[in-house]
Amino acid sequence: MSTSTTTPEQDPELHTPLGGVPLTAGQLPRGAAPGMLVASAVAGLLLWLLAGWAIVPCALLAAAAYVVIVYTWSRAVEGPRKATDRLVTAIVSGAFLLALLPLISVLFTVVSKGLERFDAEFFTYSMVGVTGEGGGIYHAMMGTLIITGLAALISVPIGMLTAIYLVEYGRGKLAKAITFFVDVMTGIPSIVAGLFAYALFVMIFGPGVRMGIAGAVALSVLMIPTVVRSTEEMLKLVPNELREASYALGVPRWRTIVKVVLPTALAGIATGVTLAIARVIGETAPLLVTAGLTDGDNFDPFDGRMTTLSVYSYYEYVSPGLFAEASFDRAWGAALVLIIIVMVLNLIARIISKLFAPKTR
Amino acid sequence: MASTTEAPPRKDRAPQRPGDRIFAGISTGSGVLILLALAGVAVFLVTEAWPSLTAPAEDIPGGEGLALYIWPLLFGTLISAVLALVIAVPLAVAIALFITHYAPRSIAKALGYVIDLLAAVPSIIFGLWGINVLAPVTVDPTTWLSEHLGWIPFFAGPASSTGRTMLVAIIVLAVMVLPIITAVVREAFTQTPKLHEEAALAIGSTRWEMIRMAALPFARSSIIGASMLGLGRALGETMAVAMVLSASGGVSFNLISSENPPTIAANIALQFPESSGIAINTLIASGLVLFAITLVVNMIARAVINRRKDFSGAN
Amino acid sequence: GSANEEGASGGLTINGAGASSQEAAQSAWRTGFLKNNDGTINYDPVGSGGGREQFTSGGVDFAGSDAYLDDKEVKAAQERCGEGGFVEVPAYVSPVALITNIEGVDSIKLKPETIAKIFNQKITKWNDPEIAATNKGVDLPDTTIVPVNRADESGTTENFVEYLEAAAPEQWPHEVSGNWPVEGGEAAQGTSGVVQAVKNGSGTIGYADASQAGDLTTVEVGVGDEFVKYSPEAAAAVLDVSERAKGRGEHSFAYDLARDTKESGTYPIVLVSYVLSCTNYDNADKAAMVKDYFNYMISAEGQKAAAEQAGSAPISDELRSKIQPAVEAIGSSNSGS
Amino acid sequence: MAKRIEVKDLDIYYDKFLAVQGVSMTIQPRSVTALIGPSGCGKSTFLRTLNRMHELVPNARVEGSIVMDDDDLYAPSVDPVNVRRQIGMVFQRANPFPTMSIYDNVAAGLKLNNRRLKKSEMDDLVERSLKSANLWEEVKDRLQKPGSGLSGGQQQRLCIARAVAVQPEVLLMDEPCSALDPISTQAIEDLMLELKANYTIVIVTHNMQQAARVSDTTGFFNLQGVGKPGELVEIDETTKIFSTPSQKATEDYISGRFG
Amino acid sequence: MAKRIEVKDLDIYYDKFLAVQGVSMTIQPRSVTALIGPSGCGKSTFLRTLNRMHELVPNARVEGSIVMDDDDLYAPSVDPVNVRRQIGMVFQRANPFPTMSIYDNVAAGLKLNNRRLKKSEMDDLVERSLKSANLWEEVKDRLQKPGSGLSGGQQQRLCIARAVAVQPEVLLMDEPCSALDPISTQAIEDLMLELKANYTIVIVTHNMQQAARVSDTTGFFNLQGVGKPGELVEIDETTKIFSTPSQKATEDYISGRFG
Ligand SMILES: Nc1ncnc2c1ncn2[C@@H]1O[C@H](COP(=O)(O)OP(=O)(O)OP(=O)(O)O)[C@@H](O)[C@H]1O
Ligand SMILES: Nc1ncnc2c1ncn2[C@@H]1O[C@H](COP(=O)(O)OP(=O)(O)OP(=O)(O)O)[C@@H](O)[C@H]1O
Ligand SMILES: [Mg+2]
Ligand SMILES: [Mg+2]
Repeated sequence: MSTSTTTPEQDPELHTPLGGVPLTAGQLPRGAAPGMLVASAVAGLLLWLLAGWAIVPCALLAAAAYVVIVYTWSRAVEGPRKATDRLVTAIVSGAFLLALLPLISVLFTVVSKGLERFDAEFFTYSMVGVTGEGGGIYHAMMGTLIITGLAALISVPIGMLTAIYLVEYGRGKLAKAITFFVDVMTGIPSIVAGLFAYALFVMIFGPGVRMGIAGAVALSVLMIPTVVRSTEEMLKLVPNELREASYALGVPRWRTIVKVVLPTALAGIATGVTLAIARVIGETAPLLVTAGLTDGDNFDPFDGRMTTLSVYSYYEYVSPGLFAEASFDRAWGAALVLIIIVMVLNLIARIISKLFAPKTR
Repeated sequence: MASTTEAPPRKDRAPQRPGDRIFAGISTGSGVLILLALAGVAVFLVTEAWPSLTAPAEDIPGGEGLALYIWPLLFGTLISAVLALVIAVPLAVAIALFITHYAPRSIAKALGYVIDLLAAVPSIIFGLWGINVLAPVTVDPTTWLSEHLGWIPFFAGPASSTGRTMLVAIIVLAVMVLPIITAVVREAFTQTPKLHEEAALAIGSTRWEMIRMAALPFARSSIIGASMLGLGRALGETMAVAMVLSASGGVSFNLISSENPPTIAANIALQFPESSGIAINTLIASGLVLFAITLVVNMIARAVINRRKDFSGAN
Repeated sequence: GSANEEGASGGLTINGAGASSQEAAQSAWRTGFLKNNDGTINYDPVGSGGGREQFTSGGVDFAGSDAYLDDKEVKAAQERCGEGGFVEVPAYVSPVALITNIEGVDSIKLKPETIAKIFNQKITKWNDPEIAATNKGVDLPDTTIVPVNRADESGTTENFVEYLEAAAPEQWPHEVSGNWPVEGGEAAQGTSGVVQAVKNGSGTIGYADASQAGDLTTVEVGVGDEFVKYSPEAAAAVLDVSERAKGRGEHSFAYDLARDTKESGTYPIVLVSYVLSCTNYDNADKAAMVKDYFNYMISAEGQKAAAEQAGSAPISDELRSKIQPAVEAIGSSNSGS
Repeated sequence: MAKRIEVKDLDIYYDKFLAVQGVSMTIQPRSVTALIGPSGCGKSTFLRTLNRMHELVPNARVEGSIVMDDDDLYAPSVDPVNVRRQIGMVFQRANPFPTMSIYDNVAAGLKLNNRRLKKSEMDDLVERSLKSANLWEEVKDRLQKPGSGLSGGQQQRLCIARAVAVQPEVLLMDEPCSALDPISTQAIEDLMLELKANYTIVIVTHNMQQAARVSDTTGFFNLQGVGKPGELVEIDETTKIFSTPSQKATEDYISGRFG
Repeated sequence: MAKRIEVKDLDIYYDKFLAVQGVSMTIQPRSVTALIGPSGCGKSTFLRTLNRMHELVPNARVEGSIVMDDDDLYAPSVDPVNVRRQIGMVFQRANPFPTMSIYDNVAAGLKLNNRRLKKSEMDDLVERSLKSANLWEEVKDRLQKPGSGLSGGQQQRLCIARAVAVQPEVLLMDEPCSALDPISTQAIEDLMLELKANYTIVIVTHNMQQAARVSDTTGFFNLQGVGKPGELVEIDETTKIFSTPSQKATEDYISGRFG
């Protein structure tokens, strides 16, 4: 054989197994971890109920106790690697629970206060001629849908195409500049975006201009960077292997992007787009200076003032007059509707991405 | 029989079919459009800010000149955004991990949805929640902190009696950016190739080691990207901070007193409506500074990402 | 939406913008006015500064402002409105209440000097002898005083600070502006923010539109030798003892309020908010509508509506008769056509 | 129909790293050309330059010329997409589209290019392609399942079916049979012999017997040493290479017959 | 040291699809067991159940028992991490970590188990692992480059080096040489023969000659037909299988000698 030169040299050390721990040795007893969890939770509860401590330190203490005990016990019995694994598991799950706290708290607040005004009038009437109690959000609901819809119509294509440019075409200075400035764009304060859009429309239509589309433009300035960034990240995760497979079939680049790359990244892109919408749908300041505020229905984004839910909610809250209760109820109700709208959008995005997503996992 | 000569010989270097050229054209166009829009914003900012840049110091609100006016704002902006990110990023990564790698498969999707709900909450609601729910809750703990850990500059105290502190603003900001970061990172984690996860597990990694070996490096660029997105949001967040923060002080690391530096965006929202003349120019100038800050921060982040470009997970 | 009447489509639209303090009152006026008139009225509560800016640049037909126009703005307004100049009348008067949240205390009297010292953070305990001196028989606790001020620039702050400067110049050395001049208090956004902060804190004291005071304890303010609790009548009375600012055109009724009045039965901490319009509009119908609307705003009926909705203090008949001619001056040079 | 490919003085770079140097050869139409050589010598790299896939790697470059019939593939006026339409490729690592069903994977070449066929024609084409890759029997009941749920060998055959379905004029195959069992290997070899009546076929293989069985011409690539670029040592009729190679290196490599 | 693995009545499912049915066999310690069979018959699937990789596929299940020495691998008290730590695996499709350098790819497993390894020791082990996978010469100058910039065969060898570096007691290899040239194949085969002195080795291969050369025992998997589950038809000493198999199916498969 002529291959003797490349034959690996003798290597006794490598060629003996390291020998590991027995498969069953070093295991915490079954149910040890959940048991400990329950025990710490109970201890925390006792501290809270019996010793009369505040709930937060009790919970923290219980969590810390659980983590420490499980970690040290596991370290002693199962070794450091397994212990670290358990530690991370505890931390990760804890982080999730921790994140649920504000969520539950916020939702509870909004739902409990917002449900007050979930009646037919609320959804079918505007605020024309309403003082004190009553009144509805129909005009604001439609305004929100129209303005946010327009903003999405502007920013989703622009944002996605830009992301495509950055990932698929972009080389050189232009791409660098765009990447960079898109990042910068994420930091524009919303009011500045509003003032910018206002200034732009004043140049075209003269002073005092208020129209839905101006609001949509302002929102687009805020939305685009989120769309670009999240889409870009998702496109970058698509394996090059797939692009090559497609190119090798003689598929032009743009078709590869449209038919292979985008569908693969679709779930992520849909999430990104809903995030972007959620980001802007609750804006107030930029909309007030561009789209204004009105009591009545106006569904023409190219003429006259339009109210959106967030602006509506904000001003019901900050200048309630003497009938504060009624006003606050309307404010919270509008906020709840806003959340529901985003939820529905999110759901739609998920359905879309489910329909087109890779069928692998 | 199609032949390569079908396309007439052209002089340009990279011949492309019409579809490609159109597509490349419009996608480049969109990018350029963004640049133009941004240039527009920049021009707008500069022209509007200009009078305050050239105005004598005593005309600027506060009477001590532009730099001294903006400096506390800048400080407040940075400290709130950075600390919010310090809280949010690890939490977001942990949550994304929990959803993708720890939670039982059957409920993982639902959990993701639950977190996305947080993203659906508009700023003013976070503001209201911050004032009504979160701030009162923090009063006792911060009092305790100022009494026992007062030697740490962050907790110097005296604790605010209403809880409308920088700490609360930071927490609110963290909660606001959390779902954004989580969503992007979560998608990255779900995209981690099975092949690489299996490779890691097959050499005897625990779940966490597998995550460190395969999932985290793969999602690295996404984590940074998502954090940048979150940072932008935190830097630019207006209403929630304006509502929550008791901004009545100057530069201070003290997070739990009622004397806090305002943030640039919130300050604009607070002062803009009733301002006129040079005061407005000054506010816009502070917006310009925010713009510049975002620029610098992102420059740094980009540099970090590009350093390990070759090691991209897409290969 | 079908239930809504014609709205935008029926008749004329006039647009206004300005002070957010007027928003509730504007809503009441709008509603009341449109009961008997056609058309649409919009009011964007973008803030006084924005309102004045948009008014002088011709962006809106009328504006609301917590402060009267300064000299530069007067010129701009005259330029915009042309020949006849502009109309500037006080239409919204609102008492500013001092609200407190002190455990076990449900009535408290404070002299202007004491108020100034409290907000200047010279007096820091509720049981300070100076406070005790005017509150015999009240069990004042030994808690720290937490003064709450507006974080945003506002007419309320400006009026309150003006009051402090006029009524207690020794104790209040700060310059007057819409920005709170003292560092270190608790700052909160908007009236509702201040109310919220006062409510949530302990030992707090703040200033806010009286309509939002709710069930918080309000301070009786020392005027001369007596202590006055805020009331609409007491607040509106201030305008009657105040001087009209000079040299601003015949239709401008800007008042420098007599904050230091000793007049019995006046409540000196008030926010006076103006409405602005031109005397001349190209469009005769618009002119008529603006005029009618302004007339309604200052009418007894309009003032009553605002009082019921927004908790403002109706202006006195005496004042109304003074400013009526200014409103009557609104018209159109094209009225013939 | 089938094309002759003329390669002249080809240098292939990854950024600054010269991976393959000075390759000149003629690939005959209506024949099978096999490329053999040790791992890492640049066979895949060379193969990928033939249909301009190489330039997709960032900073990768090619110097020299590749002429197909009379067209320089790297001429500025040539659209790489057209090149790839005519020169199909099967990759070393199977890469079915995870977003697509098995059926769509095979139809991908047509569908992605928006060439519309009648449903029945398409079905027919898919079936024929899968049959020629010897996969039909195994997947006919689950054509709508994702392609990633297949075994390694099945994925490889799926990729072959996908490449065959677009009927290119030249077919490049990078170790098409490496993941296949003898039966499938036989089927693919049969396919190659069938196709060569009309197509030009280039395969990379580590399997000398396979090269000997199916190819008409064999090229041997080698490295001078570590870090040196790969070179085409010898190319000749297969029978000649496997009986009386003119180079010592070739003989050494061949004589260690494995596989 | 090396472990014996006892498989009994193993049924392997992908969700509802029964992929492999009723496998019983004994894998001897200190020997090489080869698994052969047509594509799609479940060799990889079976191999992946041996170190509990199979359960990573969503909804995948296993019924039956696998006992290593005296421990049931699927007992509830057994930690799959420990199983995989002792039973290493090389996958059919090379899967180096794209985010790591070549060095780190090999060191990845080492770092897990002996944290306190000195830099020099680590270097040493990496070098020796790469050498035994016959890759050292080719990559020693670019250890810090990403693993994805290697040729197909190099990637495969990198994965072998990575698996060997952690020194497991059992080594499962799914077609480890399919992407390799004869020289590297020889090197890997040598490695297997060396390792078997201390390790238990199971390989899947399509190459009968390779099975004949390196294995002591050979198992033949087959399918009854399309859609039917794969089965272990016969397992016996390699010499016996390749000379006088007891089953007709085995003989048919073997006799169509290819490869
Ligand atoms: N993830 C999966 N989901 C569903 N079915 C699968 C999956 N992976 C493999 N299969 C099916 O299980 C059967 C056995 O596949 P396996 O990969 O074990 O075959 P194999 O013997 O390794 O074949 P090859 O030699 O081609 O690699 C095949 O019919 C295959 O289609
Ligand atoms: N993307 C890349 N970037 C940098 N170098 C590369 C890249 N791909 C391959 N190389 C290097 O180029 C050389 C040739 O690689 P190539 O893939 O062509 O080898 P090969 O002959 O196909 O080997 P094998 O038989 O192992 O597949 C190798 O040294 C390899 O490490
Ligand atoms: Mg190769
Ligand atoms: Mg297999």
